[in-house]
Amino acid sequence: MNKQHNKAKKFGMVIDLDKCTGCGACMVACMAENNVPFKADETNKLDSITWLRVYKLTNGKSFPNADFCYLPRPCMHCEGSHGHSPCVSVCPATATDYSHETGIVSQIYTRCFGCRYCMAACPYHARYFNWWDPVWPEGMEKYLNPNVSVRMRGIVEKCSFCYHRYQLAMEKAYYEGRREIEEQEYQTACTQACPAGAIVFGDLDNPEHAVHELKKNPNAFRLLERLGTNPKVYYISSREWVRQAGDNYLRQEGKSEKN
Amino acid sequence: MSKPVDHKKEVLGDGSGGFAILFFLLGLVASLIVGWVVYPKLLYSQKNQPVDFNHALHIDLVDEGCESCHFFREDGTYSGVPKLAQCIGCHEEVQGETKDEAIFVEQYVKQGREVPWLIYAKQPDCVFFSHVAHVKAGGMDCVTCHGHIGESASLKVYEENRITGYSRDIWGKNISGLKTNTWDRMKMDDCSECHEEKGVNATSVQTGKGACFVCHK
Amino acid sequence: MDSALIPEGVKRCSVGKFLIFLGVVGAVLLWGVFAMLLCWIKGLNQTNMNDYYGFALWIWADLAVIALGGGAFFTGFLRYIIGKDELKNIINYAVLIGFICYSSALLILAIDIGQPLRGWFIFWHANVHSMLTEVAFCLSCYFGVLTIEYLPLILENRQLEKVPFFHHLSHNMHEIMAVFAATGAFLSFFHQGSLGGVSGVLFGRPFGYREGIFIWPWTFFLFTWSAAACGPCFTILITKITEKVTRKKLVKDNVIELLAKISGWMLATYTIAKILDTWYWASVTAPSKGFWVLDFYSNNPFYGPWILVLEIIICGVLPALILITESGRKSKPALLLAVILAAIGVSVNRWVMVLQVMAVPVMPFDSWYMYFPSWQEIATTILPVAYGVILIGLSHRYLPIFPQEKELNPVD
Amino acid sequence: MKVSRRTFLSIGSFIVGGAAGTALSPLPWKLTDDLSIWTQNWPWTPMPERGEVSYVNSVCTLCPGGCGISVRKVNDRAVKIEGMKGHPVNDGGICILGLSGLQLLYGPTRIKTPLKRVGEKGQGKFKKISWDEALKEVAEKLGTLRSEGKSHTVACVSGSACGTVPQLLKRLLTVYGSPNFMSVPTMQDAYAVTLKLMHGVDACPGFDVENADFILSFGSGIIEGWGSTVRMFKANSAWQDKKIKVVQIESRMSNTAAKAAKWIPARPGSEGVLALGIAYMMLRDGLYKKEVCDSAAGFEDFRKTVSENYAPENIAAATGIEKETIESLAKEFAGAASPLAICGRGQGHTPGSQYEFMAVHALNALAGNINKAGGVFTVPDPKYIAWAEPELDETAQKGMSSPRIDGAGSETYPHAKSLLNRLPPAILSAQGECPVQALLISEANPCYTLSDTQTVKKAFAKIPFVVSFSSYMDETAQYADIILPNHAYLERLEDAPAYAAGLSKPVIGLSKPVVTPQFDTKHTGDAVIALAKALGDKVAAAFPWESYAACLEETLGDKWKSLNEKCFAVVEESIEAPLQFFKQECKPVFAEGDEKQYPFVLMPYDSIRLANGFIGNTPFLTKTVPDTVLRKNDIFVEINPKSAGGDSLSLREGSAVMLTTPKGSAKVRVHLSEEIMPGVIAIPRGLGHTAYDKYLAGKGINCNELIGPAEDSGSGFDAVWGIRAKLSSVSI
Repeated sequence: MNKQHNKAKKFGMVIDLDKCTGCGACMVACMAENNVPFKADETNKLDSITWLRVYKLTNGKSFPNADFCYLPRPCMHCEGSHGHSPCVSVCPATATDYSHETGIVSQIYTRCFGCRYCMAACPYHARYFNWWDPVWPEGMEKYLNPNVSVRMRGIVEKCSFCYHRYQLAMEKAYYEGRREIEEQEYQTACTQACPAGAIVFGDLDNPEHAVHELKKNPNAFRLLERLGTNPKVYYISSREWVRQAGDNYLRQEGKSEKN
Repeated sequence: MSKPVDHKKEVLGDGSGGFAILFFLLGLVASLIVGWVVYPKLLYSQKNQPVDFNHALHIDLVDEGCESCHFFREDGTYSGVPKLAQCIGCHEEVQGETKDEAIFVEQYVKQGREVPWLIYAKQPDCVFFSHVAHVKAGGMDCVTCHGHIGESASLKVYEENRITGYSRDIWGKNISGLKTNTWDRMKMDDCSECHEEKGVNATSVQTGKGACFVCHK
Repeated sequence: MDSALIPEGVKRCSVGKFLIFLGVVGAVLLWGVFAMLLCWIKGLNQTNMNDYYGFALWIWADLAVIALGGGAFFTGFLRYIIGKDELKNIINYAVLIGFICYSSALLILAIDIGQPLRGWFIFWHANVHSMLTEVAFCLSCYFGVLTIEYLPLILENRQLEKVPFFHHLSHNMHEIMAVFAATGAFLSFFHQGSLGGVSGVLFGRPFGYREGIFIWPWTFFLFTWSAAACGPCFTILITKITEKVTRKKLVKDNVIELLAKISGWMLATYTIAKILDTWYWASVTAPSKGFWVLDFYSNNPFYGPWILVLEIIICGVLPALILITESGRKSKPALLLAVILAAIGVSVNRWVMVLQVMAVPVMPFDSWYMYFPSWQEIATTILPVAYGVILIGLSHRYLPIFPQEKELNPVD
Repeated sequence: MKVSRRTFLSIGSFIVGGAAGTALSPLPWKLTDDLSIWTQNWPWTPMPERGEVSYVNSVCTLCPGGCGISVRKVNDRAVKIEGMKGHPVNDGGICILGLSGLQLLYGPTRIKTPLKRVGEKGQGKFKKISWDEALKEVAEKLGTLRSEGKSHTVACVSGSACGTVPQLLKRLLTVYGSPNFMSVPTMQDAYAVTLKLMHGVDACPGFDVENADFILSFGSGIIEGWGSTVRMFKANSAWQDKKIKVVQIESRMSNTAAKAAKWIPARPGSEGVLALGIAYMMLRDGLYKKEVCDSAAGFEDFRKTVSENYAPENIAAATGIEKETIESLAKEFAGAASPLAICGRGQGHTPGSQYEFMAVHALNALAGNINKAGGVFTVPDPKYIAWAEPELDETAQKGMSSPRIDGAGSETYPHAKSLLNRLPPAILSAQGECPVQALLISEANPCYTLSDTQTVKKAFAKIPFVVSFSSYMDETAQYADIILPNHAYLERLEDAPAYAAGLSKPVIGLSKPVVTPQFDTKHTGDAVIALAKALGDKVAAAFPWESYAACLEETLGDKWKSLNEKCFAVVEESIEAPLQFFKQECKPVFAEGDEKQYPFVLMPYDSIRLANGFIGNTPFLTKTVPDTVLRKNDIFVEINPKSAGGDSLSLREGSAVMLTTPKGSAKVRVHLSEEIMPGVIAIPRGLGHTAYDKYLAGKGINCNELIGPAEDSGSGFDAVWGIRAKLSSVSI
């Protein structure tokens, strides 16, 4: 039975917020790779599809002690406990799933019927609903990537860690008689594009992959860890206030839990 | 009008029951005919391939079987239906005397136009089907899914579902959705049947079976 | 003109008057249908919903009508299982209201989902881990039960009853109604509960998340409980409104008072449970996720924590107190106030447990956004109300809904 | 009654039977399934065609940065732009604009055929014409002007002066008989003048950011798009790794300031003063490289001027910076092994004041890091274009000897090579006939990018004949009489010299066509050659090439082969650059406007998410703009909460206000921010387009409309960085 299984992996990301410049290249790389549509007015961020969204965090202090930091937020591909991520278990039609092979939370657009329960379940707002039919100006649909399905209106979509790139890398590996791929063979579009080199992607469980060590950085943290979502995206920041901003703390907890 | 109650009894008691059964059967039979015969006829449009093709003839002329024309690219992707470039080697000039050959050479080869083949086994856009995973890694043969098309001398009529745009081969020729051979249908259930049997990447947390992203994009 | 269809021994308004009533409400209904078609044809961009309010007015209306329609299962439970025989005089109406509420809920769901034509996936490709799957199955089954319960009522129409087949069918169905009532009560327990579970299981949303028993969060039981408590209140409320509109007494006071008393005690116990739940959530669950309870309300620019006061004190404790005291039940204005508050209370609870769960920011750098429904959302929410009014109008006119009507309103 | 009841029953039975039969047939079940499949394949939702994947390497020319790109194609469609691995400039990285380039290639703003104006100028109404007609019309007009002896009234505005296409345009003008070739000025021009004055060389600056170990930035948007964007991003990350300190001097906290180890909010416009303040400390404490400076010409004068005028107490009021800060800055700067001071505001798209550039360069000189690792290199101008000197006929000679319209190179402005900012006033102030009778515009959008845009548009409306080579329907193209659309950047073969990006080792790139031209467009190089041939005689003779491609291949000579393979060639040339301290005669540039009437200083700022030059923002880029910058069509002005609560104002987040400057006013919304100095307000560059498509036009305001030019006394460039402004409440 198990001979058909590929080795279990746990793909994840480590994003160095000290390096992240907030330029937004990752957002656009993602949109270009994944056929994310756009409307004439995208200023209402509440219905603007950005699988990877760069948030701006501020330290709340006044001039000249103010400080800010950008935080790119892809889908966290939460593992929860044993793969029961917040969104996966709630989907009534099994349109979203968690695979132990890759640790990726998948979303199947043709299965989804748009109940949006998963969006309610996700505390990261990583899931987006297609309120509108995706429309490209005439001629522009030429750049659409055939490796990623264009989403019809009325369904939920989200970051897939560019899973199609894993599929393609595996195809090449199979062709060459391999069953495993190298770290560099599968990288997400945002990782590849980031001009600051702030995003590192790989198998968190594989000691040969860079993320394996990076996630152990004393300055590493994850978003909303206290909820038990067990996300697979790690952040590194040398600034304490940034690390604090990654989770909720009661006042009496003295903001000292994470230094 | 004097005895309305009697009227009622008469009507309901005698003739009506028989009428009701008769019309019930009429309705039943009519709708069964509509559902089983008329509907499939209406549902599928019939399209002929632009040019006929003789698989049987070609398979004898090539060395590597199906893969001679339906080959893998170096990146592991599958080339699918051959492009003109592969045919030109032999068909620069008209070979043989068939009408289709003449059409092929005159209208396509000489004009450098690709033939708009209708693909029987075309999977929908949401499917990521990896031929290489099945053929190279899984060691499967073509017949399992495609049947004996390689031995055919002529291309069958392409039937297209008017609602979905799918080739009829996806649902299968049998409108009831029943199948006898592995290649009779190409629905998701048919894929998962084999995947379940073989336990292919049964890594889904939700179903314990194959995870969605194994075959979808 | 339609006198042949009207039950014997009761008086109804003229056909003209009735048609005007149908016309007015029908116009509202058509407005709703137009909005519904817009949503189906153009998509959900017709609404003001967004990624922060993916659960909005509709889902609230959905949960609210299901809670308010809870009168059907609970009254049936009391009548057929517990054996409170007096309630036979209001059970018909409770079933009708339940039928309206549940069919409305299904209709709203069909508009609310992004891909209505794929709605059946919830059954075909069901994920058994999802609370919504449980809701869908129980809801549909219970709607079937309600239809079966409503059917004999239709067959009791004066003309239909003349057909012996229908007459016998109706009679036989009445005989086995206890079975359906029991099934309905069982199904309702689960779908009311799983609707509560919808937000209770969201461990990524500390505002809604509740700890619980086995796989069920406490909201599972609280929802069933509150529906059982407030559903009958809604039945009383609608009965009172119907009496006001028809200018007739339709149900005897002792029946109403019995139902009110039971509801009162249900509401009282529910409120206590709700307070305990809120206390545990505020002092244990939320802090463990890093939230002080007022954090959830402080950024809301509109109502802040007052919604908690409204839900628990004004619409929970107060109506419960009125209903469990005899003088409160017997005072008509007090009773009316109590049932209105109870209906509002359960609706507010559903609002909080649906919209707010999704809108309360969880990431420290996220914000509360405000939402106001578009006219299409409002119209489609009013649509089932109009449909309910019409169905009540028709049922009241042509079916013997109120067994005591004849006795209470003798025709000269 | 009898019949109707029977009919009723029969129909009822028929229906029930029919329902039963239907349920037992595949119809309802298959139909339900098919309808859901229909929703999965809606014909109006595009389904990209699958096919063979290939990659084409090229060079991005959306900015002068010179990044290598690798474009993924599926069959003949370009589907994704990625950074080219191993490219000396960007090594796989790519910026946000470069990533969205396919939206330009396939976008709705492309000009699809040659066009001829039919409406009023600027109205944007055109009719399609053929290439033959279009070229003939332009050639005839140029021929007529030439035969009338007005060849010098023809001018050309090019986005850059570097590369074969700008040089072909310049050559055309020369043999035709006009000296009026202009390019769009950037900070590189101010730097070039600085290097000329302080080293006596014709050179571009090369910043060795990879080897510097202390960065003192006077408002340069290191991670906002200054220099070669991706290279600067990579350098910034390397600094983070190596714990190299960046100090950012800027009155608004830009991304660069937020990332910097230290942010010093100096008063806007006082950067040059602060630089000399630091120089004062270095000179006072002997912290400068004596072996380099003491022998340099003019050093004593420089020392004297600085010592007399730039003591910390003298400049405290102007800069708002305390003595201790200046002192420690000077110590840190001078104490570093390879300190580097840079300037050029934001992305450096505007030249800036000569005073400031020279003050900052003086710091580098004092630190002795000119032409040293980690310092500033003087990179000679590119020399690979070595065409034979053209033969000029009499008309051409006469034309070439007439003075330039913009006054560049004249006695007043001896250092500037072209002064585009002086063109509009020259046109508007001329008496009688317009001094520019015909204007050719290539890769430039002055009707959007120049200060005081309304005046620029007025001037352009006065020019009788404007020819645009633009690929996109931009604001300037709307003022054209004839548009000869160029191939878009991924459709054409062209050299892409990255000299203007501050690279310490410049790169010559070869931009290769990725896809075949999508529309009926023509390479500007070919259009220029065709025009020259149509003009005949010696004009034609100066263009012996049969096509632009042939010209390029010949020009690149032995570089052609390797460029064609690799897409880049690194130039390792240096130039001797003796140091001389130029006597500071230049003056700082102040913000226009009366302080009492206009209490605020309005500064435009550059954002990496907003393209603000010749290339209009792509839909993807606009999508990434935060809602604190743009909301629907309203732009937000950033203001410190301390300034927002003034006497008559009580501004809250999102309040609508009227923003008024001496040049104009516009309705904007308020964004309260602690990241900006009180008294300073800021709006982004890159919005407020009136041309292009619905994804860009009408969003926000163009800050250039609110800001007037401020001519630098030293160079003649427009050195404006801000303007005084006031905010007044309006009703929404």
